[in-house]
Amino acid sequence: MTTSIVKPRVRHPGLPVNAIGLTRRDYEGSMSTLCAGCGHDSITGAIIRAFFELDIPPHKVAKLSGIGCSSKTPTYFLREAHGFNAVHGRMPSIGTGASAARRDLVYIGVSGDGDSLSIGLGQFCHVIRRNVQMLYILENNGVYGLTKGQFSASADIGSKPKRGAPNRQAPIDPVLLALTLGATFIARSFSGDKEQLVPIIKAGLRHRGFAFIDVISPCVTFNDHEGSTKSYSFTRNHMREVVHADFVQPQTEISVSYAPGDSTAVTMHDGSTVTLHKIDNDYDPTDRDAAYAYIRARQNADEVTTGLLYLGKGAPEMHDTENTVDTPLAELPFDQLCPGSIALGQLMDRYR
Amino acid sequence: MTTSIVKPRVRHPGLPVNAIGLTRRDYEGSMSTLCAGCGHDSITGAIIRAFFELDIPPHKVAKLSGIGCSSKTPTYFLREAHGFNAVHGRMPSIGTGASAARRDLVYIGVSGDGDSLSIGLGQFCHVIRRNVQMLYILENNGVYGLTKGQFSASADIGSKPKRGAPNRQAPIDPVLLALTLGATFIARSFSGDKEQLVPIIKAGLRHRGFAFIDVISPCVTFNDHEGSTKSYSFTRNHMREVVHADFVQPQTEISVSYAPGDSTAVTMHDGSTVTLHKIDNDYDPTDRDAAYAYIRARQNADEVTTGLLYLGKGAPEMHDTENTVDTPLAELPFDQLCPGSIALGQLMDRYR
Amino acid sequence: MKVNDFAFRIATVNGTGSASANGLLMQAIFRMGIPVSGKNVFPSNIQGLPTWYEIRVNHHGYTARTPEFDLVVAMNSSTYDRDVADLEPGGWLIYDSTWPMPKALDRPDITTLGIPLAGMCNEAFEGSRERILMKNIAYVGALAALINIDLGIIEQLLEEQFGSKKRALLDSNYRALRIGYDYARSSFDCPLPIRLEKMAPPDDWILIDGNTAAALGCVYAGATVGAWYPITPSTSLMDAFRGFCERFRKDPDTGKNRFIVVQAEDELSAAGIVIGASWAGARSFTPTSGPGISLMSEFIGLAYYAEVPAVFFNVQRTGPSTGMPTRTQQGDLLLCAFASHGDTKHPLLFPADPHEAFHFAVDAFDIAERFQTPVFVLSDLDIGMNDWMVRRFQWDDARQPDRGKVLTGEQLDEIAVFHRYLDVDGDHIAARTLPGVHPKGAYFNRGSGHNKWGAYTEDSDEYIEVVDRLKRKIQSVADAVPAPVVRTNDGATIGIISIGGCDGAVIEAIDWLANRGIPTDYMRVRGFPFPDSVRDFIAAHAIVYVVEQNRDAQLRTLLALETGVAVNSLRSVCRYGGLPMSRKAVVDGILEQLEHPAAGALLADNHGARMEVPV
Amino acid sequence: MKVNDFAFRIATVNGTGSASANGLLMQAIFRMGIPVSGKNVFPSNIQGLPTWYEIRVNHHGYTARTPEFDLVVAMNSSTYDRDVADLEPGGWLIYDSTWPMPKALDRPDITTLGIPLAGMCNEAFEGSRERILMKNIAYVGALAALINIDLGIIEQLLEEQFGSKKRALLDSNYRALRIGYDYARSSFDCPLPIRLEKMAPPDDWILIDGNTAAALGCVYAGATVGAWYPITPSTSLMDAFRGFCERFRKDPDTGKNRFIVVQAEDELSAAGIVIGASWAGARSFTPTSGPGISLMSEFIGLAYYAEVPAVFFNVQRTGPSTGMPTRTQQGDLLLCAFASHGDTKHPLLFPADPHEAFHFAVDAFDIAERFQTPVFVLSDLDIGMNDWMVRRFQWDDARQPDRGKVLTGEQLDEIAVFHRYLDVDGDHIAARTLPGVHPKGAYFNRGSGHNKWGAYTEDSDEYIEVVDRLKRKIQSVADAVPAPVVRTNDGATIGIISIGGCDGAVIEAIDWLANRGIPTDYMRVRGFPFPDSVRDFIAAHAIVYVVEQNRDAQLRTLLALETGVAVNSLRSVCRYGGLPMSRKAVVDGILEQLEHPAAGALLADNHGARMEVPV
Ligand SMILES: Cc1ncc(C[n+]2csc(CCOP(=O)(O)OP(=O)(O)O)c2C)c(N)n1
Ligand SMILES: Cc1ncc(C[n+]2csc(CCOP(=O)(O)OP(=O)(O)O)c2C)c(N)n1
Ligand code: SF4
Ligand code: SF4
Ligand SMILES: [Mg+2]
Ligand SMILES: [Mg+2]
Repeated sequence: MTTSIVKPRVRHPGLPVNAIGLTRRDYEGSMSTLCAGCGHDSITGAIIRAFFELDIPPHKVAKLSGIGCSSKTPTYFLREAHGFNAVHGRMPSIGTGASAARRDLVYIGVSGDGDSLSIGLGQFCHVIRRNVQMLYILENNGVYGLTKGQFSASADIGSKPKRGAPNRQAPIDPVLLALTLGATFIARSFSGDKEQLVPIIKAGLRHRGFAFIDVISPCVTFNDHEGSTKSYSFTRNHMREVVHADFVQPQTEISVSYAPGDSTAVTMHDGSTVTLHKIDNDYDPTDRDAAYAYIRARQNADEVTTGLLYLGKGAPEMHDTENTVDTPLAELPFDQLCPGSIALGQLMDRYR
Repeated sequence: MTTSIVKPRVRHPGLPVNAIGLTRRDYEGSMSTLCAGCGHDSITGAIIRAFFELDIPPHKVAKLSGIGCSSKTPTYFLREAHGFNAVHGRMPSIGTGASAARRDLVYIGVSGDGDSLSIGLGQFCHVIRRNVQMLYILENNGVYGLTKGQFSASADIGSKPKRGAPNRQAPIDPVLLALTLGATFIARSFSGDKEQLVPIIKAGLRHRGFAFIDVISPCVTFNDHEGSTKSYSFTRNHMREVVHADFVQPQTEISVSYAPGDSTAVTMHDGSTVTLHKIDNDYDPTDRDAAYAYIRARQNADEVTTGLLYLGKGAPEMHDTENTVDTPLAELPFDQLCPGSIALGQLMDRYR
Repeated sequence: MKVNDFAFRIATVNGTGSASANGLLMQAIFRMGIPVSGKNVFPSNIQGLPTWYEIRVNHHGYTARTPEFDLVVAMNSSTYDRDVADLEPGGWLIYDSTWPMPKALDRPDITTLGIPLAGMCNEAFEGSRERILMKNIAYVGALAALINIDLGIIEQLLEEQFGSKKRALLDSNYRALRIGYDYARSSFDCPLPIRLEKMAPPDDWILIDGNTAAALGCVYAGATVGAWYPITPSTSLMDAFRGFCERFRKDPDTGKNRFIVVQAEDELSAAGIVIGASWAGARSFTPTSGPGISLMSEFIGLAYYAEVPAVFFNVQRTGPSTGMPTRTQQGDLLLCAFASHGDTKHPLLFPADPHEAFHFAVDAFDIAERFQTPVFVLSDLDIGMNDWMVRRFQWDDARQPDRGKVLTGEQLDEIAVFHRYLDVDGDHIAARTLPGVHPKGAYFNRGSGHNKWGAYTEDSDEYIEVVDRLKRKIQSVADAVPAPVVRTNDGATIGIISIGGCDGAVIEAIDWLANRGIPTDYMRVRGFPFPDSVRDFIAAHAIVYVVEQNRDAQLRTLLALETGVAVNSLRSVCRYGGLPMSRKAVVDGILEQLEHPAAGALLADNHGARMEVPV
Repeated sequence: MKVNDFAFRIATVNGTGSASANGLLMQAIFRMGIPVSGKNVFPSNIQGLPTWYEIRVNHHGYTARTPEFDLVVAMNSSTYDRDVADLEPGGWLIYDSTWPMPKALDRPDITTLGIPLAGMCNEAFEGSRERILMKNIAYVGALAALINIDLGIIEQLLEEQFGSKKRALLDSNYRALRIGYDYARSSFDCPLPIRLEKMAPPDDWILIDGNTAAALGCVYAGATVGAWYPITPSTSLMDAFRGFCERFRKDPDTGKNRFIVVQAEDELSAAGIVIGASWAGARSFTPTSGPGISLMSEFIGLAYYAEVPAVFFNVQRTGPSTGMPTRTQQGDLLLCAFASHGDTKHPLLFPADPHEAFHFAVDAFDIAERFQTPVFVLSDLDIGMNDWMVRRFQWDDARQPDRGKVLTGEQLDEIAVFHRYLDVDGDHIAARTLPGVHPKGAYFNRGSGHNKWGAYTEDSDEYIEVVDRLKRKIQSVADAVPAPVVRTNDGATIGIISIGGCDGAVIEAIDWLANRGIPTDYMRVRGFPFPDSVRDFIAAHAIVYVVEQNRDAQLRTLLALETGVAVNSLRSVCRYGGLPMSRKAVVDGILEQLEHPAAGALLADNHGARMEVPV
C-alpha cells in the first residue's frame, strides 16, 4: 500500500490567499503518518504558515531531510516543492551539493537529534562551518523515535527513559555547538509554542547564510513521560524565552514598537526586518559570547533558554567564499562551460 | 623495503634509570620518518619523557592513532607497547572498544587536525561525551600534512597557504569544542615548548576520564611560512600561557610552592598532584564557562591561550556509567561468562 | 474440513496493541501442541498504518508462509480490498459489524461473519485506550470459539503475563476474551470447519525469535563487549543481549556488570569499537542491517588485512539504500562476502531459524578468533523478528571457546622474538598477542602495508607474501563453517540448493513435488566459503535450482565463483518482494523452468495454504 | 649497442627535489622524439625515504614498465643493495664518488662509474638546500653526456621553466648541468653503448598524466561542481580541475567562478555533495581511491535506487584497508561493480592511459545522466600520477552533453501529471525533473521503498516493479560504454583479455610471443556491463587468459558472471605487488600455464628491458 495519503486539492473560495494568490492549503503536503500528538506535526504546521505568510512560491523551495520520524515531515508540507530524503545523518551534504548547483532556491532542512547529533554530527558541524545558505530545523525529542525510543545524544543527564536507568552522559547542546562553530543565526524554540516559532522560521528563511533552529519537539510515544526532560510538561515549565522575534516583510510598515532599549530591529538581506524584543534585558542576542554564557548559566539553573538567541553579522556564505557566479551553476549554458577545440589545441601545446 | 628503521637497543650504563629501572631509551620507538623539524617529533619527545618520568611500564600502555603524519608518531615511542594505527579519523572508536575490553591499560591516542576535526569530528565529539579513559593528543598544524598541505578545519580565517587564497572559513577550535561537550581535562600547548607540554602530558595520563591536549605542532613543509597562523614564529609570538601546570608524583613531597592565590593544587585519582600556577590571575582553570569566555576573548585579540586550561571534577568515565566490573572484561574466565547448560534449560522453559 | 492445517491473517492498524493479542493467539496454539508459525508484516512507522499478522498451522510441521488464507480478521478498513482479495474461495471473513458492512467486503464465494467488537467493547470498558486494547483481546476470544482454541490455555497465558500484580488489567482481558468468545458461540455454529485440535504436547519445542536466540548465543560464547547503532530489524538483538546479561552477567558480590553495551554514535563507530575490543582480547560483536554494513565497509577491510577477529550480525532487510526496513530479504550476500575495497573475502554463516541463530552465533566467535578475521552471521527480518517454533537449544558444558592462537605471557617469555604475521605452523594462521601481557608481545597493528615480521613495508614481495597467506587462510575456513544439510529423494536427478530462511518453504516444496512424482534432492548451504561437498552436489545433478530471496541471484553467483561451474548452468528461483518465501513461490519457480510433461498441470494445481501428505 | 631501446632507474631520497630533475630527463627525451615512459615509485611519506624513478625508451613505442635496468643512478645509500641487484648483466651503475665506493656496489658483471656529485656541488654552490637540489641537476647533466641526451633541449626546458623571472635559479641549473656533463665527458668515453638518438619530432604526441587528463575531461564535459576529500593517488585530479577552471571558467566580466570545488570533511560528505548537486541539475563528480569508495558505499546505493546521476573517479591504489597508498593496483573492480548493500550494479569505465582518461571522463557524465545512475571511472595510480606519452586529445565542437531525460518547464506545462519512476518510453528510463523549474515537477526523492508513481510504498509488487526496471536499465548500459578494443593475430587460438593500464605490457607480450611463433588475439574491455562482443571473443578462443592487477582475479570474476562461462575456464594472470604491469610478467604468466613445446625455453629467454622486433 502507498502510505503517503494524497490529500484532495480543493480550492476553498473562502480561504485567504497570500500575495502570490495561494492559500495555506497550497503549502501543505500529504497527510502525516506520525503518532497523534507528535511535536513534529506542530512544527510542520509552523513551517506551512511561515512559507504561506512569506509568499514563497513552493516550487522555488527544496526540502531536505535525513532519516527518522522528524525526517519524514518534509512530505507533509509544500507538496509542490522538490524533496530529498537523504540517508541517515547525511542531509547536510545533500544540501551543500544542491545549494552549490542552484543557489537561487530556498533551502529548508529538517532533521532529528539522532540524525544530526549522533550519526550526522560531523556533517552538521561542517555545514555550519561552510555556512551553506539554508534553514536547518532540528526537531529535538531526546530519543530515536523511529527506532522506538533509545536515548539520543541530546538526552539530558538524569532524564528517565520509559524503562531502564536514567541517562548519565552529558548532552550535546546543538545551540552551544552552533555558537562555538560560528553560526550567525541560532534559535531555540518549542513545538508547542507556534507564536514564538513561526516568526523565527520566517526570519531564518530570510537570513543570509546558515540559519539554525533547535526545536524541542516531544515524542509522545517514547519520551513524554514523567521524568523525561524533553516532555511537554517539562519543557513548558522550564523554558524561558529571552528574546521574542517579530518578523516584518520588506513592504510593510514596522507596526510593532517597544520601549527603546528593550528591542532592536535587524534588517535582513532582502530588506525585511526582524525585531528582537528582549524579555530579559540582560540578554544581548547580537553578542555571541554573552549569549553562550547566558545560556550556560540558565542551563545550570535547569532552564531551557528559547528565542532567537543569536543573530550575527552575515559571514560569507559558501558561494561568497568560493566567489561563484550569480547564475545558478546548473543553469549555465554549455558554451560557457566547455572551452572548445581551439582552446584544447592551445592547451595541448603546453604538454609537449 | 621496511621503512620503520629499528634502532639498536643498547643499554648505556651511564643513562639514568627511573623507578622501574628503565632508561629514557626504553621509552623510545623506531626512528622517525617525518620531515626534519616537524613539530610532531618534538611532541613524541615530550611523550617519551612523560612516560619515563611517570615510571609507567611500556607494555601496560596501548598507543592508538588514526591516519596522517601525526598518526604515524606512535611508532616512534614506547617500542614495547601495543599500537593500533586505525583508519582515518576512527581512532576514538578503537580506543573506546579497547578500553571497554581492558580498562587496566594506559591509553594514549595521537591524532591530527584532519584526522580529528574533519573526517573524525563525529567520533572525536562522541568519545568526549562518553568520557572514555584515555589521553588524547591532537597534533594541530592547520593542514593535512600527509596529503601535501590542504587546509584543515583548524585553519584560521586569513591564514595564508603556500600558494592560493587565504582561508575564509571559521576554524573549529577543539578546545572550545571540548569545553562545550563537557570534557574534564582540557589543555592547549605548543610543540616548541616542552617545559609546558611535559607536565601537562603527565597530568593528562593521570586524569580520571578523557583528557584532551591540543598541541600546536607546525608543519615545516607545508604550513610554516610567513602568513600562516600555525607557524613556529606566529605561535611563539601569539601564544599566551595562562596557567602553568606542575606535576608531582604521589610519593614525592610537593616541593614547588607559590604565593597563595596564584596557585591551586589538584590531587589526581592516583594520589599524584597537579599544581596549577596562574600566570594570569583572572584565569580560573576550574570554571568551565569562565575558561570558555576567557579563551574566546583572547582569540578576538589574536592570542592563542595555552596551558592546562580546564581541570574539572571527574565526571563518571565510561565504565562508571556502565557499572562494569573492575577486572578487565577481556580477563574474565569463561565460567563467569557462560551460564551453562542448567541455566539454559531453565531459560528454555520460559519460551514454552 | 481442515483440522490443524490452514492459515489465517489478522489485519489491524499499528500502534493499537494488536501485536500482543496476536502473540497471544500464536502462543496458545503452540501450547496446544500444534505446529504453528506467525509472520508479522508491519510498517516502517510507529502508529496509524496498516499492519498484518499471519498465522499458519500445520500438523505435519509445514509452517512456511503461505500467500493465501482460509480466514481473515479485517480490523482495518483502509485495507479491506486486499484483505478480502487474499482470501481463499470458501474462506471466512471476520469484520467489525459495529458499523454496517461496507461494499468492499462482500464477495460471493466467502462467508462473512460480523462481530460488533467496537460496540461491545465500548459498552464494556471505560476510556478510549482500554477500549482499543480490549477490542484486540475480543477478536482473540472470537477466534477461540471459531477455530477452537483452548480458552483455558489463553486464560493461563494472560495469567502468566499479568499475574497478580496487574489484577485489574487481567480481569479486563478475561472479560474482553469472553465477550468475543460468547458472541461467536451464540451467533455462529462454532467451531468452523477449519479448526484446531490439541496434539501431543511438544516438550522439546520452544517458541522464540532469531534475534533473541542470537543474543543468547553471544552470551554463551562469552562475548563481553557489544557495540551497536539502532537499526531495524536488528535492534531487538542488542536489547535481548542486555536483558540476558542483566540476568546472567552480574557479579554476585558487587552487582557490577560482566559485560558492556556501548550505543555508538553510528555504525562506523560500532565497527571500530568491536575491532578495538577484539584486538584487546574481548569477544565482541555488533548487530546491524544492510546500511550498517555499507558504512562499516572501510573498517571491515582493516580487520581483514590486520587480522583482527570481529563478529557482525547482519539482520537483512529489503532493498538497496533505505529500502523497505520492515520487510525481509537475503540481499547482502555479495556485500558481506567481499566487503571493502581491494582483494578481500569474508566467512559467512547462514542460520535458517532461531535454533541455528543461537548455535551459529556461538560458532561465529570461534571462527572469528581462530582465523583472526571478521565473520558475518547473515540472518534476516523473518528469522530475527518473527517467533519460530524450534527445538530447545542445547549446551555442552564441556565446550570451551576456541580463542585461536593467542600467546600467553609464559609463551612469550620462552620465545626469542615475536613476529605478528609469521606463519610458524604452516596453517596460514600467525599467532597474535594481546596488549598489556608482555613487553615481547608488542607489535603495531596497522591497515597499511606490512610484512610477515609485522613491520611497515612498501616492498612488493613482502606485501604479496602476506596477502597470499591471507587468501589461503580464508579458503581454509571452508572446513570450519557449519557443513551443508542434505536431504535426498530416491531417483532424484534434480538438485535444489538454498539458504537460510528459505528452508521451510523449500522442504515443503520438495515434499509437494515428491508427492506428485517429481523427486528432488536438496542441499542447504550454511557457511561460506563453501566446502567441496557443494561442488560435488552440483556435479551430481543434471539440473540444479538455486532458491533465494534477492533479485540478482547472489547465492548462485557465490556458488558459481566458488565451485567453478558456469553461472548459467544453475537455474535461479528468486523472490524479493520482502515477504518470507512460500512453498508456492518455490514450486512455481521450479515448475516454470522444468521440462516435464506434468509441469503445466501441476502449476495450475499449486495454490492454497493446505499441505496434505498422503499417508 | 642499444640505441633508443633500454631502461634506467634513478634511486634517490624523497623530498630532495629529485622529482623535478627526473621529470626534466623524461621531457628532454620526449622532445627528442623518442618513445619514453617514466614510472615514479615513491613512498607514502613526505621527506627522507627511498624513492625511485624509472625511465624506459623504446623506438618501437613499447614503453610498459620493465623490472630490469641497463643503467642505474644510485644516489641513495640505503637502497644500494637492491639497486645493484636489479641491474642487467653488463649494465652501468652510476654512484656519487664523493665518498669511497661501498662494498655493496661492487658487482663483477657491471661497469661502475663514480661521479663526485656532492663534492662538485658543494664547491660550486652555497647553502645546503641549493647544494642538494643542484646535485640532482648534476646527474641529469652526467646522464646527458652518458646516454646522449640533447643538452640544448634540456637547457631549453630549464629556460621555459624558470624563464627570465628566476634568472639566478636558471643560472645555477645551467651550471649544475654543465658540472655533471663535463665531468662525465672528461672521465668516461661518452656516450655509452646504450644511447639515445633523435627521432622524428612527434607533433601529435603529448606528455601528460591521467589525473590531469581526467580533470580536463570534467571541464570539457561541463562539470561545475567538484567535491572531494584528499586521498593519494587521486588528489592531483582535483588540483588540476581547479587549475583548468581558473583558466577557462572565469566570468570575463565579473571574474567570478563558473565552477565550485568543495573540500568536504570526508568521503561520505563528498558523495552527498555530488549526489545533491546532480539531483539539482549540475554535472558533479568526486575523485577518490579505494578507502573513499568504501566510505561512500551507503550513498552509492541511494543514488542507484533513487536514480540520481553521479560520477566517481576511483584512482586505485594497492591493497585492502590503507594498504600501500603510493603503489598501483586494479583491486576495486568488484567493489565498484556492486557497491552498497542489497541488489545493486553500477557501470564502470576502464581507461588505459591519460588519453582515454580524458575521453572516458567526458563519457562518464553522459552515461550517468542518460541512465540516471552512479558511474565509476576506474583509473589507478600508474595512469593517474605518471606521465604518459599519448596522442593529443581531440574535441568536436559539435558535441553536446547528453543530459538524459530532464523535463523542461514547457514539457511539464503540457503533461497532466508527472510521475518520477514511470517508464513511459519503454527504454527502462523514466524522465526526471529538476527543483525550481515547475510546480508540476515536484517529487520526493528517497532511498526508501517507492513505486513507479514516485510515492512511498511497502507493497511487494510495487517494489518489485521498480527494481526489475532498474535491473534492465543497468543491463542496457552495456551498449553505451566504450566498446572493447580488439587486436588479432593470424592463426591465433589463444585469446587474452585485459583491462586499463595493463594494455602496454599486454601488447608488448603479444608481439613478443608472436615473434616467437605463438600468435594470440587480444581484447581490452573498456566498460562494464560488458557488451555481447566479450562473450563472443571468449567463445571464439580455445584458451583465454585474463590479465589484471589484483590478487583475486576480479576481472575474470566479472567476465564469468556476465558472459556465463565457467570462471575456471578462463586462465588468470594476476600481478598485484603494486608496480605497473610488465611484458615479462604477462609473458611469464601465460607461458607458465601454456601447453606448448617451446614454453619452457621461451620462459628462460624472457627477461631484459629490450624488445627487438625483427624487421
Ligand atoms: C545507516 C542507518 N543506521 C540506522 C538507521 C535506523 N534509524 C532510522 S531513524 C533513526 C534515528 C532517528 O532519530 P532522530 O533523528 O532523533 O529522529 P526521530 O525519529 O526521533 O524524529 C535510526 C537510528 C538508518 N535508517 N540508517
Ligand atoms: C578514508 C581516507 N581518506 C583520505 C585519506 C588520505 N589522508 C591520509 S592522512 C590525511 C590527512 C592528515 O591530516 P592530519 O590528520 O592533520 O595529519 P597531519 O598529516 O597533518 O599530521 C588524509 C586526508 C585516508 N588515508 N583515508
Ligand atoms: S515515535 Fe515519537 S517521534 Fe516518532 S512519530 Fe511517534 S511521537 Fe513522533
Ligand atoms: S609534511 Fe608536515 S606534518 Fe608531515 S612530517 Fe612533514 S612537516 Fe610533519
Ligand atoms: Mg529524535
Ligand atoms: Mg594536520
